[in-house]
Amino acid sequence: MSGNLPSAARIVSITEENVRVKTLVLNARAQAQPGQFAMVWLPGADEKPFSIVDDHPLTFTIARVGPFTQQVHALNVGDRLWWRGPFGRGFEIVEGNGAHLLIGGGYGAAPLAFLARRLRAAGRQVIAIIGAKTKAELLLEARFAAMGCTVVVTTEDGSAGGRGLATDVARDVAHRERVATVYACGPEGMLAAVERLCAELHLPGQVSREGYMRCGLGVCGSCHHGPWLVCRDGPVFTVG
Amino acid sequence: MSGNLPSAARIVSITEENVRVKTLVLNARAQAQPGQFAMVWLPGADEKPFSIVDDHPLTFTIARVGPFTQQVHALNVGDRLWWRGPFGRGFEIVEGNGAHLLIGGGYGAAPLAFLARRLRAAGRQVIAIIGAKTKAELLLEARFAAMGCTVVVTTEDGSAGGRGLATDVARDVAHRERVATVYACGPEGMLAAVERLCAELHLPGQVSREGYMRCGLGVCGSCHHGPWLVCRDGPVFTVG
Amino acid sequence: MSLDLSVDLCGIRLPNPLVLASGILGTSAPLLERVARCGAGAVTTKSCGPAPRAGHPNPTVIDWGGGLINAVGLPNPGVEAEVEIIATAIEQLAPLGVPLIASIFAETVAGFAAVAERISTANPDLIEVNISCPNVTAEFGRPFALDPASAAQVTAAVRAATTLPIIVKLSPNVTDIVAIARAVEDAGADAIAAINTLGPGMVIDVESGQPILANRVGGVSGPAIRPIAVRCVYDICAAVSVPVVGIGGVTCGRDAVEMLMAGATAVGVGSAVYQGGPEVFGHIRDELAGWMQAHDYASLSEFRGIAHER
Amino acid sequence: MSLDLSVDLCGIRLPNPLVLASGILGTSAPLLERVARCGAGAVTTKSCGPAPRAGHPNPTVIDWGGGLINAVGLPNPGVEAEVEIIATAIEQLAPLGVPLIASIFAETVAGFAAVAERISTANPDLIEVNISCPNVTAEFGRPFALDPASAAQVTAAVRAATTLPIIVKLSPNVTDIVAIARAVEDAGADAIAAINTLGPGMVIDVESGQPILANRVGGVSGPAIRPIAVRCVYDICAAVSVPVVGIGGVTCGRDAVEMLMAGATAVGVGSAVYQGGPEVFGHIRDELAGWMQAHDYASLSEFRGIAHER
Ligand SMILES: Cc1cc2nc3c(=O)[nH]c(=O)nc-3n(C[C@H](O)[C@H](O)[C@H](O)COP(=O)(O)OP(=O)(O)OC[C@H]3O[C@@H](n4cnc5c(N)ncnc54)[C@H](O)[C@@H]3O)c2cc1C
Ligand SMILES: Cc1cc2nc3c(=O)[nH]c(=O)nc-3n(C[C@H](O)[C@H](O)[C@H](O)COP(=O)(O)OP(=O)(O)OC[C@H]3O[C@@H](n4cnc5c(N)ncnc54)[C@H](O)[C@@H]3O)c2cc1C
Ligand SMILES: Cc1cc2nc3c(=O)[nH]c(=O)nc-3n(C[C@H](O)[C@H](O)[C@H](O)COP(=O)(O)O)c2cc1C
Ligand SMILES: Cc1cc2nc3c(=O)[nH]c(=O)nc-3n(C[C@H](O)[C@H](O)[C@H](O)COP(=O)(O)O)c2cc1C
Ligand code: FES
Ligand code: FES
Repeated sequence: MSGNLPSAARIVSITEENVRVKTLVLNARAQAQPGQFAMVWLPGADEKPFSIVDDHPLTFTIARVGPFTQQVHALNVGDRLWWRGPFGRGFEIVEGNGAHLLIGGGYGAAPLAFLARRLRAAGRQVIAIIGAKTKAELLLEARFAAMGCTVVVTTEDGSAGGRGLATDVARDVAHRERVATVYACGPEGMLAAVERLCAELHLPGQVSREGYMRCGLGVCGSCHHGPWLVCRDGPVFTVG
Repeated sequence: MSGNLPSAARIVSITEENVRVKTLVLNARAQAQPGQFAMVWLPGADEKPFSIVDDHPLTFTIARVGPFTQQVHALNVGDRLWWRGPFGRGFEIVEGNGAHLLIGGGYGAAPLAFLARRLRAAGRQVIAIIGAKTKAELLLEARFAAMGCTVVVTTEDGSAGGRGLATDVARDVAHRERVATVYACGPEGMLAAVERLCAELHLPGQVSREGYMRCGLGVCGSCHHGPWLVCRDGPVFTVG
Repeated sequence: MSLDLSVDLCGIRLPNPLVLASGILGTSAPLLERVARCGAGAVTTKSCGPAPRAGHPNPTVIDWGGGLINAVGLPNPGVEAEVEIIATAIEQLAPLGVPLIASIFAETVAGFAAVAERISTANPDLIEVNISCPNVTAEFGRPFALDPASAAQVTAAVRAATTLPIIVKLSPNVTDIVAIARAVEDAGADAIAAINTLGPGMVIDVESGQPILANRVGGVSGPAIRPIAVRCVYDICAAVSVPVVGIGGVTCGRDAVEMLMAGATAVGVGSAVYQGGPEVFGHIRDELAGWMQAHDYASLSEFRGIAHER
Repeated sequence: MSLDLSVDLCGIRLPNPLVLASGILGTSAPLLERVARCGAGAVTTKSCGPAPRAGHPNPTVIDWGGGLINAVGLPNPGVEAEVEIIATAIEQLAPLGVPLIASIFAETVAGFAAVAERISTANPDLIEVNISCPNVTAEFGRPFALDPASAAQVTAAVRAATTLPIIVKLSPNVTDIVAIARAVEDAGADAIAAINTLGPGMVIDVESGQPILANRVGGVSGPAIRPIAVRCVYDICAAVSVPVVGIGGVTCGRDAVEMLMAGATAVGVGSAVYQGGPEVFGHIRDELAGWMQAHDYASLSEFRGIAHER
């Protein structure tokens, strides 16, 4: 009868990743796969889904986009936040020859950084394509580089790296290098492009989708995507 | 959330032990210590406590004394009865030199037969004193003998064995032989005599008490004996 | 031995007695189809009201240990959009032979009638009238299901608004559920569903000192409520002659058997989807079939209601 | 830091807030003393009526998985014998500083007054008036606690029959528990206890097709009812000004904290004795103390009722 109530954890460090994004490290541990998420709660405010970007210690990378993330950004080291999870299905590390191609759009880079760490620990070659609208919104490039990933940066306005979409860069990479699997996380439009790319190049792919989360438990149906529940059958889905 | 509901079991054999007592073997198993009991249920009738006299297969030895035991005695092989348990604290097999002295009065011989089997399996010397009012009510003497116990029979009317109380026989035995521990099960008067005997001879003893059982779970308080609950702290209590 | 799990619910044939309960996975046609393919004998849509509703803020659903507690707050796209969803779902369910139950709610008696009328145009197999959600309150600020007179009023209004069979869903949170059951039967309910969530309940986070649900209180469901649900179904079945859909805490074949023995015609399954996923319907159905086989039962009617015999 | 777990309940000092709930282990003076030695802050006797009662036949109590379900049927030795038990118990409890609450019931309003008067001669610290047991029914065949008017009648009659402080114990099985709480407060209750068992519920043995309890239905207690109990306590505390003894599903320090945060003055513990034995009182007390220490609380009043703040 112990259930899965939110647990309180203290913030032990806060890193400003860019103008809109902070990484919060908590004094808590989870046992999670990259791509899994947690429901993060602030009593009196709201509870929203965030990817687990490290499980030990538990870490979230949170973009300020609205009321809840605003309140999270206002927290200081020593303050508490609450979480329950991990939920859903994460990325599966696939066998196969070649590079593991990671495509991150916006805060999508966050769960991929967790995946990259696991891939690198397993000795895999990782190419990380980090896309954003503009330079100021680029996320975690340095962290991927420090792990020994090949990092390719691209922005829609060309303010950093090449100008263009992450999926176009991915196509170029896939033509140059042998790719084992594509892993992507980012806005729905980008994911659709990744799906087409995987089909076009006959590459296995895994994409992390968003859905509107209420329960996070696979019952309320609010996160449906076709016959699937993003919170339970996803957020990571196989494509290609 | 699985709880401890009564389970149904089929009767696979019935042995008439004497005019009033039957042994029922069920197609069920338990993991029990001698002295532990189960609540035996017949839907529509009642639910009453009985000692587990073997756990593998589950076996009860039941004296016909009133409405419920009457209904149990009317059952045939292939019929079902229900049980939940094992409950309570059983006999503890004590280290120590000498014979293990078992004193059974009435159906009290039943749980002691289970204990004797465990003691003999552990290579201990067992002396079983089986008492009853009269010859027709003697129980399980042959079973104790077959296990290699020394069996002493006594009846109040002298119709079998010596005439007299089991505790008087026990005193004689204890004067003749070195006794490690006394284990007793039977009517309250006999148990009180056993308690006095243990104190007198400075012998460790364990007695299995009766109490009026409702819940069997240690909550309803109906089986209280001083500050103790027979269903939880007993039925076996240490004396001496 | 041939095994027949089918059920006749108000003239509608269910291939087996397991019904997806309202509010669980009933938000889209593809999801409803998936649940049917997983083994449900009927599926119920998420309760739909006259207009779109956003529902309550999060947290809305929590696993507190004995099951779930929820205050989702009836988010739904409104009846106009729901008609589309139901029409698509019916098409996808038809080849599977799995009927669809459309669940409706409203804030007023007239609202119930209007939603019933509109939803009927999509031609669901049955309509379930949810008068028991803590978020649907009568004039005096309480769910219609808490009072025999208001429960009957809603039932009669819906009865007049549609020719489809109607199931009225009751709340256990009343002093006398049998009185409510009798009232809705008299007012024209073709069937009764029982129970909606228990309580409400409250779970407090002891670190913040705050109730966890944003709505502070919520309905309790899952294994913890099963004995209450079974008793409600037993008592209602003894008092009315319309069929009863028994809902509450069913997670396995044994629990389904228990509901049927209490007298239920069909058995709703909701929170069990949390632990078991949509596949839980197939598992419960197979356990039920296995149990029947082991006990030499060929059809549900052979043991339905036997707990009433002495 | 000094830690004060003590509670003032109607002018009576409890060394800690944990109260042995009625019907659990409260059948003899030595048992009551044992529970006090194990760490209870107060002990309640098994409910006692005007005359001896045998109670229902077995099975009477079952562990169904989420807690217990019981229909013990109020076996008790009658008030004359109970007076002896209480007198002995009080003597044994005095050196421990643990007060005794005498629980009473009756079938009529006058019966309640008579038992209260007689039991007062044994001088218990408080009297708990059990109007909520399904076996104690008013004229119209339902427990007094199911109706504000009958609940108030019993309260007023007991109030007039004794000068001791009285706690009235309520049932959760009502449409509006707050209305009942207000009624008994107005009628002179010094405190309210909530909740008695939930339901009733029913658990069916699927092999025989029979309800397991000989009484067929029984009250549900233990972990499964905790969210309902917490909500009842929260709602009652918001509505009345007398202290509330919060009871239902408490098994650990965290649960006790939750009840206190909902506003309870003291916390009843019943079914937890099944898993934890009488020693559970010491364990819960120590967990509560440990939690307070970890959170820098020196007394219960620092966090009592904080779930009401927003
Ligand atoms: C599986 C998953 C993982 C996520 N991981 C991260 C992450 O690692 N970092 C990060 O910054 N963001 C992540 N998000 C998005 C994050 O949940 C939203 O940014 C957050 O909910 C916004 O809340 P708000 O009140 O600040 O903004 P709002 O103004 O309320 O919402 C802004 C946008 O956020 C999204 N959103 C709002 N509420 C929800 C909800 N309950 N469920 C899903 N989406 C919602 C919607 O697209 C909405 O338009 C993730 C979302 C999902 C579904
Ligand atoms: C721990 C324990 C182990 C037991 N083991 C055995 C055993 O192995 N074999 C055996 O034949 N009998 C055993 N008994 C006694 C058995 O429970 C009673 O014989 C039985 O309950 C009688 O029921 P009845 O309806 O036939 O008779 P009744 O006429 O109802 O009662 C006859 C007598 O049985 C006792 N009794 C009745 N109900 C209960 C109850 N609920 N709890 C305790 N005692 C009760 C009372 O002493 C009563 O006077 C045991 C009792 C206890 C407490
Ligand atoms: C998250 C959630 C949402 C629910 N939404 C609805 C609803 O919209 N309409 C309704 O009639 N019942 C709703 N219910 C109640 C269920 O249909 C069902 O009656 C209840 O949960 C008991 O069944 P269970 O124990 O199998 O879950 C909801 C239950 C849950 C858990
Ligand atoms: C076996 C049993 C017997 C009970 N007997 C009584 C009783 O005599 N009088 C009473 O007021 N409450 C009685 N109750 C109710 C408890 O006092 C308590 O209110 C209820 O069990 C909820 O608390 P819990 O979940 O901690 O058990 C009984 C409960 C159980 C389990
Ligand atoms: S968020 Fe509720 S089903 Fe996915
Ligand atoms: S039989 Fe209930 S406490 Fe022992």
